[in-house]
Amino acid sequence: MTKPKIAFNWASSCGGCEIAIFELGAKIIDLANKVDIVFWPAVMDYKYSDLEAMPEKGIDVSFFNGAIQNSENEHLAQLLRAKSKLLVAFGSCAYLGGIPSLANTSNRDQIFANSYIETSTTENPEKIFPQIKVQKDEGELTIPEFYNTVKTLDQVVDVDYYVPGCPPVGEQVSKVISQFVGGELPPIGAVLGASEKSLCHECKRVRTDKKITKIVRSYQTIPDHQKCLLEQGIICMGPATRGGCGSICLDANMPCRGCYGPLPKAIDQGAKMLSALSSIFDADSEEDIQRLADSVPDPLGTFYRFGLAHSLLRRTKQ
Amino acid sequence: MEKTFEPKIVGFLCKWCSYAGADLAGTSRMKYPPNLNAMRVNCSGRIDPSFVLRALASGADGVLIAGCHPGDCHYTNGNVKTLRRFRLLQRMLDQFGIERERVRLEWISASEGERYARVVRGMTEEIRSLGPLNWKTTMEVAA
Amino acid sequence: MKRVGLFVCHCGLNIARTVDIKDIVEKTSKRSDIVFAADHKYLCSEPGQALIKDSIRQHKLDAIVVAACSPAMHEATFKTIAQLSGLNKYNCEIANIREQSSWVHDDPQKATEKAHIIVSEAIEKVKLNEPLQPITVPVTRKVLIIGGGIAGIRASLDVANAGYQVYLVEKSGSIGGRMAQLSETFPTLDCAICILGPLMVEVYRHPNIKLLRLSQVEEVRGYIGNFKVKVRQEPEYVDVAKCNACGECAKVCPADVPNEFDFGLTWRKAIYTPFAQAVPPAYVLDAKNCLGLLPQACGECKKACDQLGTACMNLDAWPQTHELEVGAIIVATGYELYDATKLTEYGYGTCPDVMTSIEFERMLSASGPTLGEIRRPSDGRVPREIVFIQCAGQREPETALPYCSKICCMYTARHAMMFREKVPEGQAYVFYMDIRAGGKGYEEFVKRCQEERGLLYLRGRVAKVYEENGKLIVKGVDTISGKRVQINADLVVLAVGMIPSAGSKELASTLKASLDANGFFSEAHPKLRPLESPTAGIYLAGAGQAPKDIPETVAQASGAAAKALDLLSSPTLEREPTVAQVLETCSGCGICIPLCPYEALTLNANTNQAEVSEALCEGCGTCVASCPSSSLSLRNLTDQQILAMIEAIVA
Amino acid sequence: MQSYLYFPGCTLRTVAKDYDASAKACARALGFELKEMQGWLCCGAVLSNVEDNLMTRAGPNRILARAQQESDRLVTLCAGCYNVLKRTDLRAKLASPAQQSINTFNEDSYNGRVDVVHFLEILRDQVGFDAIEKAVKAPLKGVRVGAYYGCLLLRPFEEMKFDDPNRPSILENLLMRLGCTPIDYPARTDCCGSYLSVGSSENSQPMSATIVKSAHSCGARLLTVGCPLCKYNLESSQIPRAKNASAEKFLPVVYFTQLLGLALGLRPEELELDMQQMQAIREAQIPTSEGRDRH
Repeated sequence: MTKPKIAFNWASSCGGCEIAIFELGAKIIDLANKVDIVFWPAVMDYKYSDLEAMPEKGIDVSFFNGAIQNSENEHLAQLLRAKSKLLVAFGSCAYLGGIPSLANTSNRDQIFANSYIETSTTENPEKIFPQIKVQKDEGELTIPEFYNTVKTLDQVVDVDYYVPGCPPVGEQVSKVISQFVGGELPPIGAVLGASEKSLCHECKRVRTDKKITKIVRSYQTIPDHQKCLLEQGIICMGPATRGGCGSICLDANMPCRGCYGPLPKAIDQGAKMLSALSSIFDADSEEDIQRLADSVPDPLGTFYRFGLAHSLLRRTKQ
Repeated sequence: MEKTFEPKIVGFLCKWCSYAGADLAGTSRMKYPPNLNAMRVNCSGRIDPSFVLRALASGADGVLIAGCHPGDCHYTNGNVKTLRRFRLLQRMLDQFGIERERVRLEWISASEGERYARVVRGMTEEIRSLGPLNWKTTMEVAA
Repeated sequence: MKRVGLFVCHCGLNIARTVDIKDIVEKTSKRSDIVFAADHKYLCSEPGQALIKDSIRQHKLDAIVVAACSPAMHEATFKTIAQLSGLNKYNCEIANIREQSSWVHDDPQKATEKAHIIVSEAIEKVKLNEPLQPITVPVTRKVLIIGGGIAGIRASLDVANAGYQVYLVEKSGSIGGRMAQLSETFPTLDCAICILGPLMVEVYRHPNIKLLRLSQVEEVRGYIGNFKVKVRQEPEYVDVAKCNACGECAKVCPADVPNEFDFGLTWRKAIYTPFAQAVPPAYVLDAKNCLGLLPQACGECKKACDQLGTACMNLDAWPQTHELEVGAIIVATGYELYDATKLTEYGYGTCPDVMTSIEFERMLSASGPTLGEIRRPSDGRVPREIVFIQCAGQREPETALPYCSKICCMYTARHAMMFREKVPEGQAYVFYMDIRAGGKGYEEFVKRCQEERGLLYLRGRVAKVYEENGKLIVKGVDTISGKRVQINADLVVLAVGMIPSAGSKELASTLKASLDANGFFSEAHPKLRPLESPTAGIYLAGAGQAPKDIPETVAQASGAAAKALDLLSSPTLEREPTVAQVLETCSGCGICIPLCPYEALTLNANTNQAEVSEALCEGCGTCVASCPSSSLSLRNLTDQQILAMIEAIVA
Repeated sequence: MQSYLYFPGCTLRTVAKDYDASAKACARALGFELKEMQGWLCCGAVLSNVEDNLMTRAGPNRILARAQQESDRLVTLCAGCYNVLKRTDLRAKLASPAQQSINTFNEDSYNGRVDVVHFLEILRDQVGFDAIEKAVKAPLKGVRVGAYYGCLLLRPFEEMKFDDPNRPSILENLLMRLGCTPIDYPARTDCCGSYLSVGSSENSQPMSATIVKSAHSCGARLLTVGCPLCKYNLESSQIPRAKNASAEKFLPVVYFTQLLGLALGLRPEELELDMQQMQAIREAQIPTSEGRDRH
């Protein structure tokens, strides 16, 4: 029998998701035996032409990580969609927009101005910006077009499964992959490699009374290892975030940042966390409430750190 | 002669006070613009910020949350929780670039029909002068 | 997929005038999710209800939307019809296209557009409603009555006579309230205390009534049928059971205090009996004005009491808190009078001979400061010219009270008449806006006073009252002759308005009962439910709800009692099942736990999930909105339903 | 120098020049200036507050719309203008449909951003009566003056919120600081007849007459006002008696700003006080035991 054909691709992301696959460690050998990896630019030299050459639906499953921030990302997404039976949004960037989608609080011009002019280390007197096309004697050179708004994978093509995490944790990755290799698959659209309950379910910290009298940032204190961080005034996205990661950040005494994304029934991860957090403000008077609300640093960035592109509003108004 | 922009406003009214207040405005035949459509909820405390974002994302130009005056909540202090959420939500909406006039929290009691009418009038006018929000296109400015 | 039917009401022309009913029916019936749509002139009428019944059967509907007036009006009616037609009543939704469309918009097209949205909101909601059965809870068959005036007294006796336990909570040292202060009552001129006294005694002797004087409601928890009430009782320095009201204690008391029962026109001691007929018939020690209890400064009263052997006094008494469990609460907190010093134009507070009607009432009373004689507070002379100013600070929305206190026309007539009786050579002028004498024998009474006693009624308001060499100059206008008039009077009596008694606001928030714009307790419905507060299980009696006279108060008190008895008549009652529920995805983060005002949410240590007590949950949904994992849901107002309605609005 | 935006109004340009001049003089003496606003026009007098005719309200709205370009506070002297402008501002604050249509009619719309105050309020709240007392150079010892407020300063109370309409005290408080002996008299809050004096003076005359009589019988020898119309009525009601001028029967009327000016040591001509008035003010003094100066 023929081995299932698998592809990995890397769009707008940090590469962490690629590393996550290597977290399989030795397992990657038997993976290699079980499957036939037909495309993996981060690891081996493939040409897009190879991919274009493949038959429609020739690939059994493609794991796509990274958000869609430029025309190349989008082109690859469409290409892989066409060539794959199953397309998996792998990691928080592909699934939720991830850190790159924080660019949606800005726009192309601001970002370019920042990276090609304003940064103190930049020396660019002629104010040269990347051009999509340039005519040179050798011919026309093109580079992908940079988008104003970062999108999730499923905002540009249909996606069959989602794997959250920034990056997805090792054992979840191997679970997921084995699900595809002769394993049972849930109905299309499911989120794989994560729990249906919030992180609090697997968090070992003790919960007593949910009341917030003061917002504390993790660098301002050494939190009590035993107690719920939220109850210590540290904004922990755990309650509004899928579990499955094994609460590794919390074990490191750091609050959850929400990379595993919204819970199955939640309408909007950020809004949900905002609601939960503010509801337990220990304040009743106008002034006290205002004071506590004002003390929450950068609400948008805090509540949508990994999910702005996937959120209800997706980006800020220009 | 180009047609004036008619704001679409979603209203969440507490059924114990503001919704009754709106009814009173009706019973006393007060007139106000039809731009706000009300939804009857048990308590302003039922309002999840997600609802506000959803309304704006799906095309509303404004959202009104109306509850009982502080201290008068039928459920003791549901409205206080509403206020807590609203204050933080306001800050986040600022970051999203959504004008404060578009999302309002008002205390309207069952006996304040006139106030309800005034709030709807005021909000409609303010938002009309702000112009449409149409968030759908905002989200689509891809390239 | 539910089979939904729509019924649109014309409400005569109330809706049909502005909303295009035909258009609603036609467009809506084209919807894929609507099986049947019809309209009727009056859906609440018998034929209208029949139409709904038949169509439900005929078209096998399993959910209906009724587009009509506000749910506050007929939701119950239509839900009942739905139920009678075999639907679960939660499969019926009301679209309020009258109060919130046809009545508030003139432009038919816009009103119709809005009505369309309102209707589709309701359709979206009903599609996702789940059939529910009411939750039944036990009823504590006891009643708490707040206020020992005539209203509280009447209500207590009615409930107690029906065989149920009553707790009667009275703020002051004696029951009796305002009525005990009145000399006579209109229109029959009965002596007020003579008809009130027997009832007060009956309350005191009644086996089913526990009377708590010097007490105030401090905390109310729970819900209809199951209230848990904390009542704080000020220290009972005098043992009510032992005291025989001999009065020896008062004889030796060195502290003199203005007597509030006579509005400071007389004096009392720091240990005193509020008035001769006080119930309980025991003395009261007014700790504020006592020379000192902690540490004891004087103690003469106790010495006197002990010498007599009555030994009913304990100067080391402490306040007590009574924890009561009751099924129903009747609020009979009564009224006070508007502060006349705010009416600067009338000179009350600066001119001693300008007094309020209730002060005058005390002066008329045989047991009052002047033993029934009418005298000027300034110099004790018998006034010759007396001016009564009606509507003093009333019916003045901008500056004072916007409303009419209803009883002033009557008692002013009585006052003027009694003045003429006691001072035959005197002259009484009454400034009035109009005479409001609606009531059995009222009009006749006023006429009699005017004609037989030759009272001078001047229609118009008084501009100002000021003192000029010993006389009160009353400047006003007689709108009938169209002339400005000036009267040099000896005494001026202001008919000031009734206001809710002090503490109503605090009590209202303790009870979670709402107040109206004027601070009176608001009723569930001005016409159809005047005896109930909007908060279930709390009933209203007397002037605490609105100004009214004694007959009305007594009637309302008996009515409220009947309402309470109706509730107590069965050992259980049904509660709305639209409560919060915890979904399996709950991870026990605990955010919701502190948010519930009813302690209906608890964290189950074993399952590590939250739990809702359906008996306690009032269904406000605050916890649902705050649940970060959306693992709480409010029955029949779920997130999905609200989102669907939002889409219906912005679509 | 601290300066306040100032709305004079028509009357202060015609019959009440003395009010305008004396106020400005006092302001300078107290270390601030009244800066006349650009392009002011008639406030429309009491007509402007009628509910049923929006046209009459366009004017005052236009004034405030212009004022808001210059300042967020506007000082008035004429009680009439004060009343009209203050209430116009209040109406503008409640975004009523009426206001909408006025705004669409006027070139600049006005939504109630200007705080309309009376000169007296500046004296009390900004300068402060204590400071004024310190600044007094020539105290008006024992001048028996009856303050007359008139209706427009005080009523409707719920809108003007200027002083207690039945027991006003701001003028008396000021006069006391100037050394005067304010006289309390029953009619001090009666109506002077207002515009009735234009059409049917037979009705307004007796009204003002009672005020003058009441003040006189309580010992006032001088009346002071803050409203040109009141001044006119109170004076004209006395004209018959003024003719056969038996001086002590005649109660002259001056603006409070003129008394203030004198106390601050300003010269009568700066305050546009004529001989007759100065004479009256001197005569209004309670004769001291050793009698008045003989030279």
